[in-house]
Amino acid sequence: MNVFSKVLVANRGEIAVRLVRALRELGISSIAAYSDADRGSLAVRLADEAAYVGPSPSSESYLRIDRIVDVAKRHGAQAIHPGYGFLSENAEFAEACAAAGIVFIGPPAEAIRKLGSKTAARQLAIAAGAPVVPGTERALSDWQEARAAADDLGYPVLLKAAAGGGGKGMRRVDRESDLKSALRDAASEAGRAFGNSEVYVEKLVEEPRHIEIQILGDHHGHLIHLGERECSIQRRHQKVIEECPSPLMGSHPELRERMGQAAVRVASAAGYANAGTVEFLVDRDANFYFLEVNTRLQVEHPVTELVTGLDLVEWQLKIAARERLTLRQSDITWRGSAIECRIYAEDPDHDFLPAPGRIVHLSEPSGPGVRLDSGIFEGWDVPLEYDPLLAKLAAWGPTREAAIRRLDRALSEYVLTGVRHNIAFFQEVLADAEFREGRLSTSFLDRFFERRKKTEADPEAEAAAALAIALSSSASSSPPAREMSRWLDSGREELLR
Amino acid sequence: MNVFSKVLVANRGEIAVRLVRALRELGISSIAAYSDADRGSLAVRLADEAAYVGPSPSSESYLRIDRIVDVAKRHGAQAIHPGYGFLSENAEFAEACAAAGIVFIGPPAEAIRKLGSKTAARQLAIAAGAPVVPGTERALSDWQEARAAADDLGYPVLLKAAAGGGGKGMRRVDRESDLKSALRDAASEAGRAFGNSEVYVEKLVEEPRHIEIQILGDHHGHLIHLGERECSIQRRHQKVIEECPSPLMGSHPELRERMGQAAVRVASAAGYANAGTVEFLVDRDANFYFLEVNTRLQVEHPVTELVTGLDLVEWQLKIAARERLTLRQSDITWRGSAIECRIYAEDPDHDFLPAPGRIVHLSEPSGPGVRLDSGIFEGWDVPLEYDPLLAKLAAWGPTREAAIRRLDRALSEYVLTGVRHNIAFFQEVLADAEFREGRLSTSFLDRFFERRKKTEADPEAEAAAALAIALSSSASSSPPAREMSRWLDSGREELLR
Amino acid sequence: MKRHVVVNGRSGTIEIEGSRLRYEREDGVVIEREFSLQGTSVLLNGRSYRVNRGAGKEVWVNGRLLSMEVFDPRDLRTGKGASANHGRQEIAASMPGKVIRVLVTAGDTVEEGQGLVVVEAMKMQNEMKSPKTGRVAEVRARLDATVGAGEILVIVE
Amino acid sequence: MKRHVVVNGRSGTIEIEGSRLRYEREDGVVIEREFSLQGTSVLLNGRSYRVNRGAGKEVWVNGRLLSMEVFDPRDLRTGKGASANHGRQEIAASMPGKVIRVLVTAGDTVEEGQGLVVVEAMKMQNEMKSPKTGRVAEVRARLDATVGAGEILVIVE
Repeated sequence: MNVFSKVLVANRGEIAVRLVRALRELGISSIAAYSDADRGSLAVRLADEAAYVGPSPSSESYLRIDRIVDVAKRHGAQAIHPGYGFLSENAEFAEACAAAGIVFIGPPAEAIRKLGSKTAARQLAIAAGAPVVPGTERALSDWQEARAAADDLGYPVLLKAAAGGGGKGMRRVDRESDLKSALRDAASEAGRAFGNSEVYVEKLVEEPRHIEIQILGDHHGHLIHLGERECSIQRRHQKVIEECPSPLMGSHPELRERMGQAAVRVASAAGYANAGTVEFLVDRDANFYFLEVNTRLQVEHPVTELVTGLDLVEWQLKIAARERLTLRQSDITWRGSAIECRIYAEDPDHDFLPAPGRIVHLSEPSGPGVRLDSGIFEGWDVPLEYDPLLAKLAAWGPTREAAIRRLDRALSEYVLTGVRHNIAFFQEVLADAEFREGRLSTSFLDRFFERRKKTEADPEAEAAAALAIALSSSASSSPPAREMSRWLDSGREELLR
Repeated sequence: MNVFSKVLVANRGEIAVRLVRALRELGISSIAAYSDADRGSLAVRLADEAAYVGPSPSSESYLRIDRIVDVAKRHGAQAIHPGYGFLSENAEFAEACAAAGIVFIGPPAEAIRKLGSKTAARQLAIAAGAPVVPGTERALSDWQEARAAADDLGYPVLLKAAAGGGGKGMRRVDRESDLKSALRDAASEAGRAFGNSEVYVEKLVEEPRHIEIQILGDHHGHLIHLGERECSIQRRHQKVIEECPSPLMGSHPELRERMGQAAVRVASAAGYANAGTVEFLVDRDANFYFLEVNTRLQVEHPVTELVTGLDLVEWQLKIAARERLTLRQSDITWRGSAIECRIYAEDPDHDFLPAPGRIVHLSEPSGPGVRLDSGIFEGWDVPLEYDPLLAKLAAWGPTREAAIRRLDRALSEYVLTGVRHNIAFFQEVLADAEFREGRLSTSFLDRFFERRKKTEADPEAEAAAALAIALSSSASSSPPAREMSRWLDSGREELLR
Repeated sequence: MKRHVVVNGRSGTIEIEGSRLRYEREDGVVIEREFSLQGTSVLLNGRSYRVNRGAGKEVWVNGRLLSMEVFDPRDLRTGKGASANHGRQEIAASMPGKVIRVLVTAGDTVEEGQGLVVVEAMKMQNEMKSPKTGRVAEVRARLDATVGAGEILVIVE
Repeated sequence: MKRHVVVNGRSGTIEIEGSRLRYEREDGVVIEREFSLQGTSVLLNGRSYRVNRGAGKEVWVNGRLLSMEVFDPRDLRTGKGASANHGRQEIAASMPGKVIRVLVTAGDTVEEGQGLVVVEAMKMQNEMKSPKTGRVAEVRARLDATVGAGEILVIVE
């Protein structure tokens, strides 16, 4: 297959590596776009060609439509893959590609536009017959209207800013007596944040699961779904662990097909083509509600690939080249279970603060059932300009339990020093009883932190470390005085007697 | 599952790492046996415990039944996994384990004995109704008998030493006029080599494929097969590339089941349990002939795991713990295609001479569909005492073509310097048209070397290398004079003018 | 050979003689083992540990992070005493990043909790706050400079 | 900056000026490119090459092995002339390994093809043979010693 002969990868990090690999496997020349900070990146090393697109800040490089299109033309690329983030959901970029005679590997610009606005997407979902969280369609005019709506929905409800985002102007209301003041607070916060104090009310979904459906469609009107991913393990609305199938499917085997059909209806209504993801909230009774559509390849796509055996990037390329999606819905099968964790340069012991820096030592896990999508190598300086994602580690097993055990094994092999990271944190989560039982929700991590026990220091491990360091550093540096404890001081006095 | 709480891994290299990983995934403590040369090995690093078994030569360590059993007892191991090679097919070792109250993870000692002798195994196969290469059952008494037998079989035939092995006393005979002298030569060579000049005659299978069947059985009389592996790409009778399914299955879809049933019959007749492999030759007309049984885990087991989704080592452990094999034959499904190549420390440009030494730089491939079973790391000294296998690189894809492309991509990412290796050689083989078409036989590599073209030096790659070396080594060493060419001399004269 | 060690802020000693080690922690825990060390691989009575250095004082043991310092007791003679800077507070960067705002200048009076410097890394901003009410003695942070974790940005007294 | 290079036995020169390079091979092939080098990553007019050193003269470029030597032409003044040892033949180990048999001693006369030393590695034995009929001038190989590939074992003249 040679759908294209040369493609520009307009992204960085692990996803750029993923794309370069896919292109090589298809015999397509790859060009890695790079900023100053990424001149020596793994994607640049692995690509056939590399093209400079600007200084390190992404606003001057990876987000510059003009520069990206320009290097694509100069290098003779026939198509551009935007990865995720950056320009991947930018309809203007898709149009600029088209204007330059270059194929944008993603959905039509119009579909991106239709689904880009949350409220427009919600209307589209309702029209397509997909369930949405029940609520008022328009802003509330006064508190009587709010009371009537809340009564209809049943408490608890959620007040949300019409122009909102990021939790601003959002209030949970558990009983009618709290409604009045909550409405006042929400409206005033919304007014301050967005210059628009309009508020509407939705039914509150308590401890929801985040479950999303992968869709795939061609430009000839054929669209299918590839099943779900459960992404409920999040911190600061950032997914950190994803899996396929969702553990919920065990007790609700019909849910995949129902959610899948809803996702296909929404995407079809938007004239969607290429790969995309329809996100849903799922409540305790396994009712699902449309949330939004991500009009691009998703970070967590590997778990779907591991379980379905399909290569999503390969299909993205074929579809972008106007090939027909030859898979029917009945061709899609799910084998076993896959689970992925996102390795970030961040400090789990200090509120997950980011931790850029140089990779001092790296030894990556491999072996049976392990898939690693990594963007780093030993000696690489993890730049401070970008997202802290270093790699995605995924494991496949015949059962969820087997996949978890395998992922845990792979984590135990991972040696990564020089920057702080969340590898050991994931091992704690995987060992958690609620996690093992599949009792997941988007508030899982909050509760996990409440019950998390500080792991006891293992004196034998300390002894092993002290031994290695003592014998490897005969030329040990003088101790920084202020870090010495009284105990050490007294020890010193003894020595000096 | 906790079939055992602690298991000794009585092997080294990549297979020891494979076993340590499996044990960790099952929550079983692992003990890595090590010789002097392997004190710092990857298996020792990854295992929970490590046990010294003797000096570097394997006759003083990995082959010492007494020492292996002794450390197993002292470390409290309940079972021993022998891997492949070393003591894995040693019935005495299996008995010594039993005598010490330790479970040998493999077939019953009696099954090992029955199948260990090639001629006994052949008799057993005939009795079980498995096809063997047609030939005389006993040694020939004279040349008239040989002529009659060869007439019956039809030329070409193969004369083989009854006590034989390693090609000694073996002669191909294409016509009757050559038979007499060939018989004399074979008998005299066999006499010199084995002290036994008995020779028998077999039909010659021309350009055979080597196809083997993976079997799995429990100690309760249940035995199934997991399909085939094609291992025709060999040099010096050593497999280097293996795949599942065999490309032959495309045109002969019934062959897997017929070979599988034959393999199960032979193994059942021997009272087999645990994992094993029944090897066959397959001729041009897709007739298959029993060759021998390998009564252990096979080097190339990963391709079967990738395609069936089963974990053979996990099943070995469960079966050794007397659990029932809960898989029925109808549960086994084959998805997609997997292909593996064996990364050896050897020099493909110098007759594949072994190349021990220190790994200077290592960057291993990963990403979608790639499985790496590696026993090395940067800085590791590949010992000169053992087999040159460094790692096994396997790729899975929905089709054979996709798996090949992916394996080629993974090979292109592999950075391994310090020792010579066959990585680039595999890329040449994978690019070969006959290989791509699946036209395989055990003489494939001989023919490949005949048509192999020396790849032309790429001057741009040379320029890139010269640039990097020139700029990285400002303190360049003085040139060894005798390696300078006349051209360089004349260039120097110019410079000195 | 004897060394003082500080592990995760807790002091101790390690004594190494031949192939035996003795590790004693200030809380009284004592570990005595036969050891073998090769590269990053440590065996203690046959149990296997992988020890890898990270940046600064960081050491990773089987994937777990320790803060570890090892001192030759003879070097301690030259060490400065543990002179506490009474009342003087050093405010350090809590993560590596770029200084994107400096909110005070030397001589300013600041209240407890008042923002001093904002550091940004990986799209996240982190405001360093004054731990006390007092006077800014020194501002070391410079705008647009890249700083490491623990690097002192401001001193308040 | 100008350097002489020998790539797979073929001589050439590389000239580096600013971000441009010119590589000329003795067979007349000339490469002129804009380059960028960072770590092991080389870009030539945007094309990407990974260059990693191996042991000795070995250099791996995008997974392909080259033998590469780079000399500063100024160093050549001090170089010994390419003095050929007429008739003197050095027999070197063709693979790293252990010397398991030494079949000759100094002063022996040997025939072309006669075995001199046997080296073993990884279960394979390799017999080094005399390339000519002559006299053994020197035996450097010692029994049980570990030798590297290319290490001289015997000299025949």
